Amino acid sequence: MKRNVLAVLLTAVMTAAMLAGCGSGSGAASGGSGDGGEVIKIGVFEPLTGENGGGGSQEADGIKYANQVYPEVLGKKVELVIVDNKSDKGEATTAATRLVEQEGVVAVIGSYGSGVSIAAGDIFKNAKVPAMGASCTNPMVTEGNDYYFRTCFLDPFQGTVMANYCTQQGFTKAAIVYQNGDDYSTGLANFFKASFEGAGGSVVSEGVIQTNDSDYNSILTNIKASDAEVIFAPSSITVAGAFIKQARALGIDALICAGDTWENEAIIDVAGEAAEGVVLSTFYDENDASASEEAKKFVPGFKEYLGGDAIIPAVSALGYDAYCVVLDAIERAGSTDGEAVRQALADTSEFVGVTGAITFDENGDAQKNVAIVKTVEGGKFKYLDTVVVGE
Amino acid sequence: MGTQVLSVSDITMQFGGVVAVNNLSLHVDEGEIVALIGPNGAGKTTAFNVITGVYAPTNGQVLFQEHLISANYPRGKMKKKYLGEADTADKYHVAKSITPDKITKLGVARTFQNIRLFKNLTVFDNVLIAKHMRSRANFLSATFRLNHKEEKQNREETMKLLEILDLADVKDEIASSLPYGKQRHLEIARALATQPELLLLDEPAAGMNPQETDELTAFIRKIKDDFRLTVFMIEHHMDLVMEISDRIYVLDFGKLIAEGTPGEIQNDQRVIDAYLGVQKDA
Amino acid sequence: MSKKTKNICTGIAILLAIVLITLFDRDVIGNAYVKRVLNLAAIYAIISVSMNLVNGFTGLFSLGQAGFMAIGAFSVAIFTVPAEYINSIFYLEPMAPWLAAIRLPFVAALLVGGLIAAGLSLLIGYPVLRLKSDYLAIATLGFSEIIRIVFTQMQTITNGALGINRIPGITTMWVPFGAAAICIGIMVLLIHSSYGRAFQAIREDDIAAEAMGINLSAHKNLAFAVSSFFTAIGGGLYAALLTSVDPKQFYFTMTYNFLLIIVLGGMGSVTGTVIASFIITGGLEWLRFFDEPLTVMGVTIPLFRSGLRMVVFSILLMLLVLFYSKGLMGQKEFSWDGMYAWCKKIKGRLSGLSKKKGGA
Amino acid sequence: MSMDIFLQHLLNGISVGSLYALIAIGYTMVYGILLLINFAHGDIFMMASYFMIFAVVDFGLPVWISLPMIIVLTVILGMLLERSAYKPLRNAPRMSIMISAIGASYLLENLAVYLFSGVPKGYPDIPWLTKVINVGTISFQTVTVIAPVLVIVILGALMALVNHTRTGMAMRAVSKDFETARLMGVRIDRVIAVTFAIGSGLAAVGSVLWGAKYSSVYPLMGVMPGLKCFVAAVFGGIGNIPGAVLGGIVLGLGETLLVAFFPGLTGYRDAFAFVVLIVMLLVRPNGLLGEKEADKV
Repeated sequence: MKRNVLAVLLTAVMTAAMLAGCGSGSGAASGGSGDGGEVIKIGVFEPLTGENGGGGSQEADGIKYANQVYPEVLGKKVELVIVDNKSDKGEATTAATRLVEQEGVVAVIGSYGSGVSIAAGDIFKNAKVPAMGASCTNPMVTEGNDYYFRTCFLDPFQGTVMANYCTQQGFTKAAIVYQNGDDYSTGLANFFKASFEGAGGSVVSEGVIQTNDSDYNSILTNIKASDAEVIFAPSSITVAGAFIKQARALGIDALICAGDTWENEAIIDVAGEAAEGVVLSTFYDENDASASEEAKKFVPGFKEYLGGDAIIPAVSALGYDAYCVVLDAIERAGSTDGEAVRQALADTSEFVGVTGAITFDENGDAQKNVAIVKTVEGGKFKYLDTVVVGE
Repeated sequence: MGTQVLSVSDITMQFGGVVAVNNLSLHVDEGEIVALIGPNGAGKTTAFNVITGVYAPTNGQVLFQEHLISANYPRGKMKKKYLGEADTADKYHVAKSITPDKITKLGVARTFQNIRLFKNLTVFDNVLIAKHMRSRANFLSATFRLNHKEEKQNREETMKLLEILDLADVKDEIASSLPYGKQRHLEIARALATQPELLLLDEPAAGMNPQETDELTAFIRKIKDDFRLTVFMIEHHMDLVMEISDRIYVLDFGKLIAEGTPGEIQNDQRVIDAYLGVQKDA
Repeated sequence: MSKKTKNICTGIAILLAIVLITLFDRDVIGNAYVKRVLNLAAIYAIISVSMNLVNGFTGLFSLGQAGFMAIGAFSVAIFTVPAEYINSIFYLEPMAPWLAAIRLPFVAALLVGGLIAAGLSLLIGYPVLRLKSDYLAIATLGFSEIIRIVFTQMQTITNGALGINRIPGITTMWVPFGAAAICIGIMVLLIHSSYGRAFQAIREDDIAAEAMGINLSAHKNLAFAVSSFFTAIGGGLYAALLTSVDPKQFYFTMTYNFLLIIVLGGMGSVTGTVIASFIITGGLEWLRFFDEPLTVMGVTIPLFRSGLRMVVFSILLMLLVLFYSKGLMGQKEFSWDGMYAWCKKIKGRLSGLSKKKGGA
Repeated sequence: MSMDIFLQHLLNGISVGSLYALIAIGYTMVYGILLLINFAHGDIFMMASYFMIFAVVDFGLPVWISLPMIIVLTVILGMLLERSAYKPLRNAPRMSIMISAIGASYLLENLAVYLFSGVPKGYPDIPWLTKVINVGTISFQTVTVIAPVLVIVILGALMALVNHTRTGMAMRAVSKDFETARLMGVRIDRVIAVTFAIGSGLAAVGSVLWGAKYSSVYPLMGVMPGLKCFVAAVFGGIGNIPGAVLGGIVLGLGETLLVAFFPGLTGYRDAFAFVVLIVMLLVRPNGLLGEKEADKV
């Protein structure tokens, strides 16, 4: 009897789920297309769970804060519609369709992790909904897609930045470690290798880290044997902390460096003292003296929003900027029509954001040629250098 | 006596240190009903399992008609322990054993001590499945129903078989819902559907009352004649065994201790001892 | 219910389905989001039914669906991605020239993927299918991981971790729904053929099945290969639906989705599986509200935040197995008689309920 | 390859292998008794790591109190899991139990993501485990040496338990023949509970060593070790405790040396375990130390 009741209950819930899914689906389509509504909806397309859940949440925080600071455009309230793409392409495309069709968003911001952005790109393009990437650095995100823009620099640039930095420091022997199956990591490692070798250095050891594996000792021992002076190991934060710690425990004292993902407190939390001296490239530094007024306003405000004195992650700042750029474009377009907003975005020139002035090139990429290099010192991320790369 | 249908020579079956069957040799001739009896744990079912290919024997060989079912004659150090010689002397170690399905295809069908029906399928399907083996259709032609003639014929034959065996009225029942006696019948029906020449019955009367046992006796006789079978069975019901068997083999602790007609076996002291549990020359 | 009534019912149902799909397809009802969810459900139905063919009908516990899907998905991705995009997609290392020279139509690429998957399944099936079913579970799971890892490494063929995008997409709902009808139709025919009966015999009792002359290894391999074939077809459709694939998607936890579907639908029931595919795919979308902050009367309930949906999902799976292990249909199939009886029962219960209420 | 580098690799291999061994014992014992792949075992290991973080970081307890506490907590979790997910299915088809195990594993993972977020947390520093020792050019943490020694001690204790105590005898009886043991008056549920307790306890011990060595804790950390350790258990002969230890160490060494000698194959490291599994099933399905068993007909 108990089972029967449960059975009926389960079936009822499931059927209701099905009906609700479809029912609300057809309902929203008729009323949702953005224009004329009481509010303007902007989609936030971020991984809140899954492999990139950590970074995605930070980026979403920046966007949410920006929404709090600038809650209105064209005299209407801006409503954020946050969907979780779970760092998974299958989920991502459905979530993206949901934003575009179901929620009727005017524009989309995201995503952390380029893979999901690439997967969803065509959906935004076909629906003529402009999308603004905040930290998706893969070249393929915007290429051939007029509707995708981004506020950050690209993988090739980032790889080059670190390679240049290493060459400047006089290193000639580098080891590269990247993460198996991670497009970001693989991309950065390849571009680093190309520039580093181009500048006369040599890559003496290459290692591949397995996702969800915690033991990097064998790769590190190979690196130890190769006498590399510097280790370039772009990887997710899940890997980073443990990697650094194991390297130091093996007695490797080479410089360890990576890309923007490493600017995350979790790494210092995991690696502890071993994290000291690690170098990484990033988009933004909260203590940048030459920063704009906007940035100076942003830093204390956002810290208060987060409630704490933790360092502001670059992706949060980028998320903030992405929101502001989109809002600015809607303002200038004077409407929420997708094509008009896209045109306004493409015309954006020297928009002053937290992470610098933003102008989009023909691909829709922010023309940034400056990267910040940071290091870990005393358990904190410290500004180290600014690297400018000529195009 | 007719030709030998089944010939078992020097079969030994060891599980680790346990010798379940020890140098068993026997034969079953065409048209006979032969019984294999013995106390519990004597190795009867193991012997059946070797004959039907479920186990590969540690030593010895099994022939069905002219087909070699299994043969294994370890050489070298192990040789001393076992009896018999392989036909092919040129090999260091002869081990051959074909899988149960191939043995069934050759014409040996069996039932199981603890009924093994396809429990959640209908009576009809249980029997129809046994026809699959003789089907010439490959999976593609079967999927796209290019074999519908053969399929139709199989269904008709199955129906006929169910009618003969008095199962037609329950053909759409789920097998496990049948009463115990009917399940035994169904198992035999399923075995018959494979068109065997030799039928191995593993305790067909287990759990039956005397009246059911009598019916079973008649039933076995009937199918033996109707289907021109040779029957080799394991049984505990002595009434049944004595009434129906042409010859009887007695197994105790894996060893053959007696062989003969029902009359001879009834009066054999060793058999009596074995059943009563008397310890001889211990 | 007479045969004639049943035929009329079936006819009406099919007609209704066609009309509904046409309406959705033409955007008369619903929108692209609903369409996508339905398409996804149809593709999941193919994969789940093929998983059920092995797990539910043949009684082998296989967990390799994700890997075989990956094969199908990459076959479609590799062979149908337009030549003009190849260079920009393979920007780290160019695609192997011999491969870049082969461009196939969608259907051909699907079939190639299916055949490769079937071939590989035989390769893995041969050693593993002889063993106990738990080994099969872990070995198929391992195999699916091996495929994923190998695909990650084959930079010049699969573009490695970067994956392949700009796969020509599915433009009409008829593609996934038509494919689902054909694939599931073929599997149903197989299940009801004498081979299908042999599969079920193996599930019920493999020793007895072997004693009935069924060659265990040949039949297990056959079921496994057919299942892998259709799983790969489903994977190919999935790739075309997403227009973008990378190996990471096919992490083995993906298989759990299909496991949930067949458990809900009933191990050994095709119609149950199809119904469950739609319920689960729709339900997972619907469950999204679990991930969003819920505010009831001005109070934000702290429980509702991202991640809750998957917790609910896994609890549902557990509850199903523990208390409702037969699923919606058990081993039964949908029939109008069953439907009729069910409606009557529900009606009876409802009237019983209302009577009770009336009494109280 | 120079000698010291080779020794370094060897040391890495043995230490990671010992950790595998600790987890593999849990698998092999549960499988031996219930014929169940406890898919959730790796996730119990993960939860044990989080328990430690909560104890030390959030509650500020000293390590010597936290250690026994998390072992007890993990044991309770393991027994709870058995009670709720496996016991109700004692007479259900094998596939149902396996699905339940997968469900339990998935639930623990998703729960961890929900409760603790996907961001990795640092494992509390336990100085006597993480101290770095330098011998010539070889560097290693104390845990690297402690792990194999601990495994040998635990193996000895377990063998004594299994072979010389009443509980151990009951375990052996249940693993030989479940039904008969039940009829003979062995309290099956108690034996199973003890088995889960031991397995979970060892997973907790493993998690401490693991945490000290790798320091990163995240919800999916148990997945790969879980799968690999099952492979290790199969490799050594499932149901056989020394086999699990042997399998774990061989697998750990194999993985490490694969990377050491064929750096080009590092990308395939995770596939290595599964390839080993398939080859093993092909060549010697009962594992290195496993006995051949005949099916009852």
